[in-house]
Amino acid sequence: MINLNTSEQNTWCPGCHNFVILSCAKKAVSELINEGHAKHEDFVTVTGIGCHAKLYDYINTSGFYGLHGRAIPTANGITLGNPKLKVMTFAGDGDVYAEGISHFINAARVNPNYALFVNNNKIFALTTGQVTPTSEKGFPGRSTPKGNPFTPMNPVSLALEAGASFVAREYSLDVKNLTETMKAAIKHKGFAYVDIIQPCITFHNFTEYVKDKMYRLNGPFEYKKAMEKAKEWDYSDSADAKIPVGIFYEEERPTLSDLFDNKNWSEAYPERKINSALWERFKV
Amino acid sequence: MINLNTSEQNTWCPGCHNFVILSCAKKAVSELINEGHAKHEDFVTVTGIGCHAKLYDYINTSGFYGLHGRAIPTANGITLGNPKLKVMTFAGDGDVYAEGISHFINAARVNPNYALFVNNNKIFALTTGQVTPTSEKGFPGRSTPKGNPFTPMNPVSLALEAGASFVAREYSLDVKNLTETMKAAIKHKGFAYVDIIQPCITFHNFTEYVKDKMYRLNGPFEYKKAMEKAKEWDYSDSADAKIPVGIFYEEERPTLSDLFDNKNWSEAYPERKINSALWERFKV
Amino acid sequence: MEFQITIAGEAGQGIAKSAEIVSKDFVSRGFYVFNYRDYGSLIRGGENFNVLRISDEPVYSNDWTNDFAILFGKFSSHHLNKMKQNGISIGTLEGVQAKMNPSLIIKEIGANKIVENAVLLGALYKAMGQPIEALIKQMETYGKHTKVNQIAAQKGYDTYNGEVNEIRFNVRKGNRYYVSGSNAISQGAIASGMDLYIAYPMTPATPVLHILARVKDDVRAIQLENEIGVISAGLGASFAGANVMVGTSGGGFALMNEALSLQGISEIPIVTYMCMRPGPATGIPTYTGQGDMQFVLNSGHGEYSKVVIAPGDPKEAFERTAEAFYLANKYRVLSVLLTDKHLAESDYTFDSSPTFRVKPTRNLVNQSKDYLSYKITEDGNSPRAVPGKGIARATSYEHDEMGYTVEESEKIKIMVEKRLRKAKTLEDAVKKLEPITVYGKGKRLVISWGSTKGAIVDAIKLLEDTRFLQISYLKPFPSEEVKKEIEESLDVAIIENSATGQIAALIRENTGLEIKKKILKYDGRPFGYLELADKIKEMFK
Amino acid sequence: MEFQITIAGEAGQGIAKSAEIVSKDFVSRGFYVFNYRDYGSLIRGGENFNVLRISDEPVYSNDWTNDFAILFGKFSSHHLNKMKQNGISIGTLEGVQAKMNPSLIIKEIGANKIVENAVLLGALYKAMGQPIEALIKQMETYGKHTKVNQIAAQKGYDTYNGEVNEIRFNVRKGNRYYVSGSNAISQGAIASGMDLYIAYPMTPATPVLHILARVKDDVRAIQLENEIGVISAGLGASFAGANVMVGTSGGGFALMNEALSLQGISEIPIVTYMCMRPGPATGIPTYTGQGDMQFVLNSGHGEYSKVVIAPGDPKEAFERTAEAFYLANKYRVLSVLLTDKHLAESDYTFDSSPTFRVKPTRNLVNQSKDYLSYKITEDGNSPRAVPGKGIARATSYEHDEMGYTVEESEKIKIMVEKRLRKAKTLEDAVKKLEPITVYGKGKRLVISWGSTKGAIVDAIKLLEDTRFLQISYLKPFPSEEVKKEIEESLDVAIIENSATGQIAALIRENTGLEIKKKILKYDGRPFGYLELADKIKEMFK
Ligand SMILES: Cc1ncc(C[n+]2csc(CCOP(=O)(O)OP(=O)(O)O)c2C)c(N)n1
Ligand SMILES: Cc1ncc(C[n+]2csc(CCOP(=O)(O)OP(=O)(O)O)c2C)c(N)n1
Ligand code: SF4
Ligand code: SF4
Ligand SMILES: [Mg+2]
Ligand SMILES: [Mg+2]
Repeated sequence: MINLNTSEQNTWCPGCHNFVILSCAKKAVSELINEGHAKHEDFVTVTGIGCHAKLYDYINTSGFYGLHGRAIPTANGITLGNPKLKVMTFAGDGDVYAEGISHFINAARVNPNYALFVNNNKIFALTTGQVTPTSEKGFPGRSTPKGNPFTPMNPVSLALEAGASFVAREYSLDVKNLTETMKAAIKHKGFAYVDIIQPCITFHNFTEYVKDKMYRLNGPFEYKKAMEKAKEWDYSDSADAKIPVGIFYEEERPTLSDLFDNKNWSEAYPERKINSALWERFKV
Repeated sequence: MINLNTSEQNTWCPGCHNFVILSCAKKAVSELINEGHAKHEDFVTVTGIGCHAKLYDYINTSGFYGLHGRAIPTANGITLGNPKLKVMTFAGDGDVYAEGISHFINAARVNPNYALFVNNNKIFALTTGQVTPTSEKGFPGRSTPKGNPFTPMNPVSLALEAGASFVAREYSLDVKNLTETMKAAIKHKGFAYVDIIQPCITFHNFTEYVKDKMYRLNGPFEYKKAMEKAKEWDYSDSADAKIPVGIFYEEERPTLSDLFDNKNWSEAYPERKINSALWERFKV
Repeated sequence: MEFQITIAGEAGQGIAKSAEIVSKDFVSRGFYVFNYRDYGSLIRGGENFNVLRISDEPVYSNDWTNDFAILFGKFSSHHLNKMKQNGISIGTLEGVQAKMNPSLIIKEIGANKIVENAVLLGALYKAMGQPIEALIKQMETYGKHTKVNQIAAQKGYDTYNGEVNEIRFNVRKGNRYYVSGSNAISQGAIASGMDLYIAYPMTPATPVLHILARVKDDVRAIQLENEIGVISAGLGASFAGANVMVGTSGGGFALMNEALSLQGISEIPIVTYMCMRPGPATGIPTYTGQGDMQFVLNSGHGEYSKVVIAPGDPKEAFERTAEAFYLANKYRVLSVLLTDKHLAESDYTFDSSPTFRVKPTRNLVNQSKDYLSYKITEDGNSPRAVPGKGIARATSYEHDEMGYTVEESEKIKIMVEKRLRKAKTLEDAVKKLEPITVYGKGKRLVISWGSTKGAIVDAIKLLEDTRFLQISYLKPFPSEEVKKEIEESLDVAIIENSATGQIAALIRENTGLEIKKKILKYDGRPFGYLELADKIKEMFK
Repeated sequence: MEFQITIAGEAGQGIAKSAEIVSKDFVSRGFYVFNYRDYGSLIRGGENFNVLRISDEPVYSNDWTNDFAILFGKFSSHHLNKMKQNGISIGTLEGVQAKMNPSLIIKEIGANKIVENAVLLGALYKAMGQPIEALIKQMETYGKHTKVNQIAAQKGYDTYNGEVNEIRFNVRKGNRYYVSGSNAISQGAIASGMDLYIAYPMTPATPVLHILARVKDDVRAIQLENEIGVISAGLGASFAGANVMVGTSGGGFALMNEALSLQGISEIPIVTYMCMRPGPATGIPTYTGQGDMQFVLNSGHGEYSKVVIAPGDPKEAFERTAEAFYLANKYRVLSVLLTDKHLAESDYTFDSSPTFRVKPTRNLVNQSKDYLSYKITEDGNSPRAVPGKGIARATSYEHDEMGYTVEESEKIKIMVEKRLRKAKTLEDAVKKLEPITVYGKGKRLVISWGSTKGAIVDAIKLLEDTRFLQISYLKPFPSEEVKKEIEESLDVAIIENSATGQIAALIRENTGLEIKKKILKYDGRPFGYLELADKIKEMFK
């Protein structure tokens, strides 16, 4: 079996749910390799910046530790540069729903072929606890000590609205389902988005809140039903919420690299020759 | 009556629908002044960059000719700096749905108090004709000569999904309704978004396409109905489309400057004094 | 022997196309044409004009007075006082020497308003004593509108009854290449092995996007959501193994700054085509200027090496594009091709082909188990490999050889010093690529860079004892070479299309030498060569 | 007389809080404390440590060997070889002089793991021969956790049976102010008339956001969607009349570049708090460095003037913040307060209050009908007015006096030249604000800027014949003043927390003088004062 561990010292808080997400990711990759879906060297782990992003250091695949908010466009590029790679993009709620929301909306529409996992702890964790777009109203983040003034965004219904071709939600501690959904997302041909509910045990521990409210969907559904399901929870802290988890929606359509008919360039043209004859195109 | 004309030479293409939008804007402002809703000096016209944005030069109000894609955050700031101003923000589809989409999604959620008019010609016009997120699939823009590979975004349903508190669509040549909706948007307390369908007669003239397909809504509706209506047209060029125009949705909730309890700072504190006594706070 | 034509009218009246037809006709007959294009930030309803300088010797610039002019539309009157003594202006405008009424003429032939320019072109050919057949032949490029344009041109030729000032001089035969900076960059990029061009439209970089989107070669031109999306995707694609160029102008480049810094630490090769216009901010979008130089040189936070190349004309642009790709790949750096609207949108005539100083390379090693993405090497340059064949890592954090995050003092130093050594290696590499060029002879020296080359080369031909030092590599800066040239001169001035003369500051930073004499132009217009010759003379008086 | 304590442990063990308690106790008793904070980019599970240098004379830096140390947690062993000859280390670690078992002790008192540090603090007080009552009193700031911490401290004090090295020296009485750069900037901004602080979290600028979000003063701290949203809103709010500061670090500042350029052409006042960390890109987020200097000086495309101020310590930060607001409003420019993690997150002790060179002003004129947003004036500075009282315009395009778009050559020149004159006016204004400061006496000169001041001031006290030139205004650059100081010196070196020594390049660009001697540190750590004294000595040998 492929060893997906690295020898880097792990600096997540002891007990952080990211440990679980990491081990699910390793499990998913390793099973996909075993199942012959892809080779070890074809996997690329792309991350943004935040606690979640440290995953880059802890998984032994090719990787790109990107900028805060830019995991998505970086991954877009990777699929344009070599459509054969299996890209797993890990990002935070700050990354994707604040800094990089433009790329999220765009990716949902143009359908690049990779899985996007958002480790959604409803907080900027690595910067020690400010509210993000998915933080619930009233939550006292460090930049909003009197309480978050804003209503949270629902990224799942937003993704559906924006055109994502695979939309799911999972919970960080549900190893079995998270692993399965990760595998499904990686296998999906197109933009596969999974919002992973991941309470931050240090700055925003809503484990108790979500724990009993989750129930599993028997999706994927057709679009309208998926949207209805997506609206069942509005990312608030309302006491009687029901939180559906699982796959909301799945559809197959051409990917970004299909649309531009991209190739694995360095393999197709190991060395392009200088073609000074092109100058002749200017001859009058 | 207030003279809202300027003596700047107009450089829109002869026959451009922006002329009509301009005259509706002037009419709206001038009627609002006459109706006592606001004073001339309280109006601020904010724009992005593009053909639409030249409006800044042609309307005699205070104004901020912003950066491409940044009309929204600039306007957010204006309402934070002085919540009493009446801000009209004009932007293009390139501006808002491409470059500045992050600000659009955010503004819909945080509800800054101004009207956003998007002169949507489904094209980057000033840069001579490339596709934008609302261009229909297959349209041969200059950067996509073989046809736009992407499906268009529906900005109206996206705005509703993102939480905009006032959502409308109008047509650039419908002077009466456009003027009325502009007035309603300016009067609305919160983020009032109007997508103005504005065929570009030079680079993307879909006047014929939209002309007979539009019908007027008897909105605003409650959210769900509004969303249904918004989905009636997907911004494609499908032959049997029906294009609803008018107000889809309207709701009142606290604005961005309400939430932070902002003031007209320069009036509240015409000159703050240097308060070196604050240093004493560090005394141990 | 030479003469100059201005063709001016309203945007949308086919001014640029008219200029192209006349230019190509003359070039095809062995002349050298320089074609300057002036247009506002508007689509129709304002003024456009082109200036064609035509000669039997190579010319690389224009000036501001004309032998001939076609003036139509309501905005062109200011050209009336830019006619030479015996110049002939033709058109619809009050005050032209040969007033014509093309709208009447096209009515006669039952044609559309849009061919009015063809009528005036026909008249121009009569006034220049040129064969109308030549013009009519060039008009074949009008596609389905060919016929009507040809008829209109013939009609204009026949109708014209103004003065004639016959152009008659023998031209040498030989190859002629007629090319704009945008075309040269586009084809040069393909020739240099580019796979992907990624951009978001921004004047004056946009033509490269349009050109590359249309070519039949196996490359892709992709427009993405915004400039941050563009540069991020560019780095992603390059990481995956593609040869990538991204393109933009000042505002877009500003937005790319964070990711350019990421280039620095991740050492992913990339070429950026940066085409300047006058700033700050939106500035004067369809005009020209060199005011972004220091901004580009210092772009991206933190300390890292990059390459900034400023070609002086389209032929150089073609050649230097190959160097940009070569250096980017070879040293895993950012190469910026720094040009401006004047270079990008003017057409130049050359009679020879470019030569290359480098061969293209992806510079990929075959990965083995012990491949290290950031291997510590003596020259600071680490071998490059890509995912798909083994493990390759790229990161925005400070890192060790494997690409894992580090925070320890010693480990940080090791990697910072690796990059410092690479900077030195890069400096040495650039020394071999003719980073400076000297034109002419003389004890007086003018120094410049980029698109001002054309006017300077043309101007110093008219001057005595004056040579021109062109700096093609702004980073790494060829300090010794520049210092030597300055110290060998009696009098020195810099020339720049900017308000502050940034090259002087750069020279002083790198050599300690202060150049007080500055010939600057900052109104969005390029230097005319005569205007410039006068200014240089004045400066060295 | 002085001594140094290191308190090291795991993130989440209350290291920073422990340091604060000890510091504040000593400061309250008349000592001077400098508190350096070292932590990784993690929340728990890695190492944190604080270094407290405590003296009866002012001290502004620390060094790397300790008289006392509390070492607990698994990562602290490397501090063991940083003990002075007779130093006393206390803790849980194998190899410390006084090994203790706080987990046993807290079990006895039935307390939580979280008060282990209090036990060790109690022990430290015993080892230092300090009154445990003083410590217990300081612990009142623990809020509801006060009692248990106090008990634990007392227990630690009583249990400790290691060596004692009594600290006993008389301190002068007088006011003592204990303040970090972040605190100084925050309160300084309020004191300077700020209305709004707008930011997106980014280490090490974030503490200012946290502080300002908590204050009771009538100001607002607002977190917006991203840095582009922040700076755009900042300009919008300032246009509407508010006094605005935005804050970020390198990556966020990079994203703001386009809008900074907009500031340049729109001439809307704004202050930017830019707090550096080592780059490129994400770099080493929780450490310190000065490598963004040239990037900041040259930020924003196009040519426009800005102010870049680099305070050297928190007191200067408080004072200079007032100047940043004053200059921004008075001359409608961008003022950058350029600091770094070391200044922002270290605590300094002062015994006097700041003084201000300027008075705050919004610089608003009453609008009349003929108000011109960009009035052409002799000094290039146009009166400022805001919407709501009349017509005010701001634009990203080149424009005329009214703020309408222009493309004509002559009109462009007029406005460019207005801005050039303003640059000159600004230069003159800055000359009056003590842009440089010289410390000490001697023929040898070290030159630096920003947070290195502390270590340098402390170091040159130990050196002969060496003075220190601090440059507080990096832009406009005080060329003459700096030149004079250099020319009056026998030997010169620059000191910078960077890999390339950017201040040397800046000095050469502005004075032509090359400074070859560079004392650099680029491992994310600040200079220790002894380390630095040695390096200076070595350099001047
Ligand atoms: C351009 C930029 N802005 C801000 C930051 C600072 N920053 C680092 S991590 C982070 C928040 C991360 O939050 P999230 O993405 O939710 O990840 P988490 O830490 O919660 O896993 C921020 C704002 C940055 N690195 N870059
Ligand atoms: C940062 C940046 N990128 C690109 C541009 C170039 N640009 C100017 S206008 C424009 C398109 C405008 O399209 P839209 O907003 O739809 O306005 P329209 O011209 O169609 O009214 C673009 C891309 C710019 N000015 N700034
Ligand atoms: S702060 Fe939260 S997200 Fe970050 S490592 Fe700790 S528990 Fe995990
Ligand atoms: S290009 Fe289109 S949008 Fe622009 S002015 Fe012309 S018609 Fe109007
Ligand atoms: Mg988070
Ligand atoms: Mg448009």
